Amino acid sequence: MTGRAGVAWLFAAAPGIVALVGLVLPNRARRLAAGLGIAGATVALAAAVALATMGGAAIEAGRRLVDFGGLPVTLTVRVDGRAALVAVAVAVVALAVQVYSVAYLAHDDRYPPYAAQVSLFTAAMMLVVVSGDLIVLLVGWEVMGICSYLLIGHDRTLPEAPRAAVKAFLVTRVGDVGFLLGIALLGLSAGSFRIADVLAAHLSPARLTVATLLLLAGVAGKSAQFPLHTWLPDAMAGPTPISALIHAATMVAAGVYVVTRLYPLFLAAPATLAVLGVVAAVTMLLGALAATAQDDIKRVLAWSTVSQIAYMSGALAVGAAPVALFHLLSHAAFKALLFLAAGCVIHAVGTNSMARMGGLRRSLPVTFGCLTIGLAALAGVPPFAGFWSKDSVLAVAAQARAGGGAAAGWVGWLVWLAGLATALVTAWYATRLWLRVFFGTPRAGTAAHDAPPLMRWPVVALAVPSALLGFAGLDGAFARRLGTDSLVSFDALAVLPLACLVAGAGLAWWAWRRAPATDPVSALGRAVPVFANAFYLDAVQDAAVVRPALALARVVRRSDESIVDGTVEATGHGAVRLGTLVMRAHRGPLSWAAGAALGGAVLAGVAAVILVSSR
Amino acid sequence: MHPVIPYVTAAVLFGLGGYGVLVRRNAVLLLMSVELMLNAVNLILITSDATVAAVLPATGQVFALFVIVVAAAEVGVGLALVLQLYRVRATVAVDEIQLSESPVEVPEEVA
Amino acid sequence: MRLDHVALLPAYCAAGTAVLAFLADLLLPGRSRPVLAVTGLGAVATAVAAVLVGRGATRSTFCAGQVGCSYVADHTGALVAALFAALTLAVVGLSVAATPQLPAGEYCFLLACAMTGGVVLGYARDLISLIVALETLTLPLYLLVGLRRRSVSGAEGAVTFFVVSVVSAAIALLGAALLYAVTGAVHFSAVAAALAAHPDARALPLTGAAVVLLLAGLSFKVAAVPFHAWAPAAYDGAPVPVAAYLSTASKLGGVIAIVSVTARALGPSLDVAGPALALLAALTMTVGNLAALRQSRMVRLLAWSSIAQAGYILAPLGALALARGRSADALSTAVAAVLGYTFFYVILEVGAFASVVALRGAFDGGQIADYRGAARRAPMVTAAFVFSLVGLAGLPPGLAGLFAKVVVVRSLLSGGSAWLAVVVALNAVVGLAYYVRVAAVLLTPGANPGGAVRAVRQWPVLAALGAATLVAVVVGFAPQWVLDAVR
Amino acid sequence: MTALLLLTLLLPVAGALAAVGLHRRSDVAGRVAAVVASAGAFVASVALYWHRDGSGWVSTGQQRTGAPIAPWHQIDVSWASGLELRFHIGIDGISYPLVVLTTLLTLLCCVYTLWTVPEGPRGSLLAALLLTIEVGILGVFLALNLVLFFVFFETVLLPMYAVIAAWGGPARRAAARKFVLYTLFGSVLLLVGVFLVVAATGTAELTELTAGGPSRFAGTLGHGTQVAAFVLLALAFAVKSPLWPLHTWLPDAHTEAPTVGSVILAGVLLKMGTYGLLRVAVGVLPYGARQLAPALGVLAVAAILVGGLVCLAQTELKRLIAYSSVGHMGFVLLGIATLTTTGFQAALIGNVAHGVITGLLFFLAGAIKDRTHTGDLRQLGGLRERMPYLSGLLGYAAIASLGLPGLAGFWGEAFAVVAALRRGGPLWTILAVFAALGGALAAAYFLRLLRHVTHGPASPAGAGMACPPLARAELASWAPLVLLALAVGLVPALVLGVAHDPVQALGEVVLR
Amino acid sequence: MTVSDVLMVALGAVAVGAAFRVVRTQHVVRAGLWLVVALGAVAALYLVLAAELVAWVQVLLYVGAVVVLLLFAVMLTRAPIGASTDLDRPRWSGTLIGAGSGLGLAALLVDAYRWRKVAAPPSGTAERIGNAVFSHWVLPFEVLSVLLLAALVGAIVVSRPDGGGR
Repeated sequence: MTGRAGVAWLFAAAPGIVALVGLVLPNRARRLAAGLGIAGATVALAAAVALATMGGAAIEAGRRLVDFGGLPVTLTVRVDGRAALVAVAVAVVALAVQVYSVAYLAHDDRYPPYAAQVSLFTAAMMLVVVSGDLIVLLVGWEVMGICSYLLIGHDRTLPEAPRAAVKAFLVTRVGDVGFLLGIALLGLSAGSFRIADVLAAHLSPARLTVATLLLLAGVAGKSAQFPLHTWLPDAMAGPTPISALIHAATMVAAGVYVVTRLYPLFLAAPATLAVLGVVAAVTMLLGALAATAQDDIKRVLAWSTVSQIAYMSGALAVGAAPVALFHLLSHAAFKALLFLAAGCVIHAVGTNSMARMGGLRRSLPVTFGCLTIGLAALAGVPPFAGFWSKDSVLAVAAQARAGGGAAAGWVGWLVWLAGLATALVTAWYATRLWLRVFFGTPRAGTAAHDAPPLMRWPVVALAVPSALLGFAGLDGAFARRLGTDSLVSFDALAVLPLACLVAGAGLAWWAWRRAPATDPVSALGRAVPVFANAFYLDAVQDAAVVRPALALARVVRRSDESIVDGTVEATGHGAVRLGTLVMRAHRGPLSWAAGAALGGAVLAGVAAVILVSSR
Repeated sequence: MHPVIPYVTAAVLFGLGGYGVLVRRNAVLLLMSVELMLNAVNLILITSDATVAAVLPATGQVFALFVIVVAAAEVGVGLALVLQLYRVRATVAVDEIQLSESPVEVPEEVA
Repeated sequence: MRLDHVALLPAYCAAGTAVLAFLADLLLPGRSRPVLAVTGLGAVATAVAAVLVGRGATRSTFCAGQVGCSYVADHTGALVAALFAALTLAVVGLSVAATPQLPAGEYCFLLACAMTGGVVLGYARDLISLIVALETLTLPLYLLVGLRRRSVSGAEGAVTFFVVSVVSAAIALLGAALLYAVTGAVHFSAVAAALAAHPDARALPLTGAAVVLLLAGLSFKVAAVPFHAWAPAAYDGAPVPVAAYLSTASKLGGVIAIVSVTARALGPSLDVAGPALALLAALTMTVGNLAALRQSRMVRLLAWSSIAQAGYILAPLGALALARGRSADALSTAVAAVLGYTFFYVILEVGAFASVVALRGAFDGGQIADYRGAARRAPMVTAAFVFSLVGLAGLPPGLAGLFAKVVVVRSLLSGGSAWLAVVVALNAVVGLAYYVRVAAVLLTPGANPGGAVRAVRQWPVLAALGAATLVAVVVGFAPQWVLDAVR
Repeated sequence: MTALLLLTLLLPVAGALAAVGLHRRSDVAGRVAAVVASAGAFVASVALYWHRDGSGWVSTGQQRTGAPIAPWHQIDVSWASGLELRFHIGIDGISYPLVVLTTLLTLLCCVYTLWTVPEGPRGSLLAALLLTIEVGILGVFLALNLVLFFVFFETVLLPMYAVIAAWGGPARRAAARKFVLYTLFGSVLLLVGVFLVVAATGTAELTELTAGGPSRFAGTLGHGTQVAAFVLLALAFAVKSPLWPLHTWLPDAHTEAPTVGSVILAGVLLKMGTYGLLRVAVGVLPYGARQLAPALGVLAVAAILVGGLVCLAQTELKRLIAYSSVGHMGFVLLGIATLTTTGFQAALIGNVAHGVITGLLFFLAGAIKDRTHTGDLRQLGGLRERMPYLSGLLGYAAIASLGLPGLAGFWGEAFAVVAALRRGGPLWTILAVFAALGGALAAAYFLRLLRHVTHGPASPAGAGMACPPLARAELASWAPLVLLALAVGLVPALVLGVAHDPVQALGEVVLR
Repeated sequence: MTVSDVLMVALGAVAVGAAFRVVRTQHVVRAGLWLVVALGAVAALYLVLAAELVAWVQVLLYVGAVVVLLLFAVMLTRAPIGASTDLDRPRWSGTLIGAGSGLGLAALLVDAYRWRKVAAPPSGTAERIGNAVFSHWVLPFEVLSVLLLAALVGAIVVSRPDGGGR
């Protein structure tokens, strides 16, 4: 194993080991736990940065872990420019979250397991990032799921937390059924689970389409794409830093990342890309519209994540993986910033509800500044990061409208139109949030003030890339790391997103202006409850999947107990009953015994005679 | 001579003896019926000597002799037992002798 | 005619034991121990004689020229004779608990007479000797069952036993007579030769009936269904040591008679005998096991279980129902399996009855519920009892019983009778249901309402129990000894 | 090294005898003797790894021996030639992990018993019975003679019955009866099946029977016999494993059994069924296996789904875990049913993983029930407030059990699915899909369990109860399982490395 | 039909008729007397079949001893001398089995022997039978002695009145 491969392993190993140590720490070892968590993330960051800056050829090294009847599973590291950059993003966010959490959860009495779980989460994501073997990738993939479960359920004061945690894991797990099957199909076709081997294998188009569609199920689950997006908004029950972690760099990004990892396969399966395009378009609008009507500040951000990830999916659907990754990176930066800043707000006012915020720009100047940068990036205001990446996505979609690329022309149209519409809505809800939280009259009872330094600094640090990362897209070296020559291209159509931005922001401002005390969303009228409940898809899911499954479970249990076990018990009782019958038959006088003997002999004789005669 | 005549006689005797064993309540009468059955066997044995080319001559008659003696011993013992039963129960009605304890008791647990 | 007195030595010893027991009682009136000791010694002598004679070459006597011999002292016969003697010895040991209430002299005399019948039975090679020996084995047992004075259940049991026995004897005799009428022979070898030589005689329905009636009459001794109904009543009415004798030695006699007749005389007519035996075996084990599920008295449960065991014993012969099972090879395998199973069975059964005597005395097996708390009162005896029961169920640690089942199933499958093997197997499950119930009661601690466990402390009883258990353990680990012995 | 083999088997015997012998004089001494003996057996079994022929721990996959059973060490003594019974024991890569698992779990149970004795007769008797069960299980894993295999297979029945009936919960009698009768039903079919094979081939030596595959006994072991014998053996092993719909003894037995009984029962006793299916049924009767594999596969997937669904509606803690065992063993059986080397490997590691994880789960469930005196999920709740470590461990075990990658449970389940897909064809593809869905179901019911027991509000019933912290005995007996679940999850070659060659050879026999 | 056939038919009829009375009569004592008739007729049949010794043993042992024993037993058990109404159990099963066995056996024998004619066997004089017994059948003879002894002792010990010391 080369030295660079060793460094790559460090991405995952450092937080992983820290996590294992942290899990067995006693609850009172709070400082040690925090230190360990930060150290782990720091080491991972250092390694990632080192590898990202070192450049050079892609690394592919590994050894056999185990062999399942000729199907080897290898512990392979496969790091290229993309992986290194994503790893940096993951590490940055993880470090920020670790530092932030120290202050945010200052009064939590179970900090060590929390910090360890965050480290484990980081390690799992890193494993997904660096693994060159699909099975090992799956390990990281699922460990992330369970970490999200643990962390979302961390807050024991929230009654909805356990439910949300279970939901998060289960919904993604359902998608993972497809993911596992897809991996299995690919591995079986290639005779190996190494990504390199899988990519090199020749698969029939049908098989490829099936496999990639199955993978897509898992991706949809992890990346919260329609129809498996329902877990993400509920996951807000977790502590805010966890939301940042999940939304920015780990869980939801993993899905998109894995698609780029296996992108040649997807490119060869246009049907899958078309499905992905439809999913992306639906999710984009769905998420954005749902975000408009939320009152919980974190839920607004959560729905925005759904919508933003759909941009990445859209880019993937039209055949532009580098652009998707570009948006992933910029989204990682600004979404982490948004959540952590929102955490500062929540920390300050003690509630998630925007109805009880307002006018906070004076009391929280730092937070105000940072959140403004974040929202601007989200809405795509030039020159913040989101502007460049989102524009790139729309540009590649516009190019794809002509067809002839990886995807069909209609997919390009669909993604492009949906993207434009979403840009408008995004601008609208970002403006609404900004206005509702920081402007108008204060609605909070207590005097709010800026967060402590440990919380403030990560936010400030994250504001930097949120503001500036977009310019990296202009850099050729950066683009080449992501696998393309240039990420950003301007043409006449680039005006359209800006127009949408202005229109959306203007509409929101106009609505707020009219009645600063009321929520601008009331302008939407009767659509509000529909949006607020995200088109009632939760209820649909509940009625179509959860309830039938539980009903089926009850039926199966009852029939298992009454029919299957009932048969067994009946056999036992039947034997005893037969015994009773036998004994009843023997309840006779002595003559009965003699009669049985004589009668038996007669019968035996008759039988023998028949036997002999029939010979 | 036609051996089928004593054979059929024996068969009917055996059947009557069996009938008696099953129908008679009095133990002594039951014993008498048993004697009829054993006599039927003897009659068959004796007749066989006439119908079959025995490897050892007169085996049937010898067999019959043994059967008679065994039967006598059985009757002696049987009567002794019947008398003992009469002493302890003051009856010789065999259908008052139950084969199973009554009522059949139900063990507590089942499979 | 010259008699081979060496060959007859075991029979002499057995008969001598009877006479000596009687004399001992005359000389030492009122004292039971010496009489029992003399009987025990006689049984030992019989066993030793049987073993010594059996170790030599096969000896025949009472021969009728070319026709065949009535008495053949081969090593199977020696095994049977030794087994009879050993069982008698064990029962004599158990009887120590009974003789205060029973007339020891007559008791031992009758026991020794029965032993004489059994010893001769193993050697007998003609129908007359076989039936006379069988009657000699049986007749003293009616008396032993009814020997207890003022016991209603004893008298009833004796009469029941007697009546069914006499009827069955009549059936067996009828079968034998018809067989003679068809073949003109009573020596086994001559019967087989005659049947083989005359296919037309074999094709006669009368022959089929004769064969079946003979076997039916003999099955009474093993208490096979439907000739079984006497057993629970007789066992329960009899003193427990006598019940032990009935369920072991007497049953052994029936087995030997059936095997002897089937293998030596009916060879050419096995196509009739085989299905009959298969049916008999299947019916017997099923009815016995099902009925045993519903027993509440210990001795009755053991009686029904011994009926079921009779089914297992006869099962290997059921393999003869199929043509594949009727080769000479399969026949000898089946016979060896029957004897092997019987061997394992009698040892375990003696252990079980000895435990009953040790826990409850010689006269009343009592309700099963009465045994609650036995483990505390008499842990070793209880352990031996549980061991025997588990062995009868055919499970480790009762390896003897396990191998017994294995022997049966193996021989059945060698003969191609898989269906009967499955019946045996399923019956083993039913069997375990009641054995385990009894074992659980024995091991259940807790108050014993009537204080019904009256542990017997006489050493011969415990010695008999110990010896039976020891032998069961030893043959459990060395089943090959048994398999070699019965081959 | 054959001495070690014998020692592995005899030390528990000696320990059991010592424990019984000492139980009247000093209960504690008896239990200590049991611990010493089981520790000795564990050490001996681990040491069996060394001084063997063949490859290193992690096989390169290149070298292969011809025979599916190439024991590292063996002892072969005639026992009863009339029954084709030889005392022929040996160990190879397929049995080694199970043997070590058995000795380990027994050791842990004995250690646990050292401090904690359930209500009932003396603890040293319980320890003695555990050791007796260990002998039976080890014998099954070590036996290279079919009849010997059967003898050991039967050995475990009554001791386990006694453990349930004497130390179990309120309905122990009925549960123990059901256990012993149902599983005896299985083993008598095994008896018939074994002798069907023996009668046809004239030998009971597994090495011979599996050696040449179908060719060697082509004349004697006809297709009809193979199918009939396979049905019998498969039924026998299906009862033991247990396979739906022959599983209903398991929930009752687990619910009533004492903690250590449940651990042994789930941890290793069930493995006798799957091991037997792989080694005996499939190995000896490849034709029969091929004929009946689809049926077996369908039932296995049915077990996965039914087990999962019943768990989803289950309200009793130990019953839930028991039904989850049904599901997990379904994966193992599915692996075997695919008749691919991938499936066999999956089954082997699934076996070990299930033993470790479910053993741990039952330990934890027992600890919870001991403290709260209830197993009703609706009355438990808020455990993480009152017993953070216990609930943390329960969470860990549950997560391991639901097949989280990185922990032991994952490999068996995932690769059973892979193996089914590998088998190809519509049936097996559908089975793979349903099995994978069953995996999601496992997540659903385990998270439901956690939501009830650890998360959620503290139940009013348990709130006032004193909850002693974890005892040393508990930690000592759980820690190895916790570590193993992780270690096997991270390095599956711990289990599969040694099994590679024999599985490969077995696969060749089966697929020939 | 020869003379012996006529005799056999006549004696057989007597035997069967008497046996029928034995199992059907309502007088216990009469049953014993009818038994004498039946056994005597069978003994006569033996004579026709040239089994002299057996015939005389039958007369001596059965008619002489057994029947007397049975009548003693009737007296000792205080059976009513006159007709009784409760001597029989419900008789359908007995009829079925008795008729089945008797008629079935008869059918088998008829099937086997038809109307075949055989020569009368040589006379079974005491000398011939004695020879046969003591040349070929010593073993059962000896065993029978044990049997008889056991029966004797057993019958005595069982019938011995109570309070005999033990």
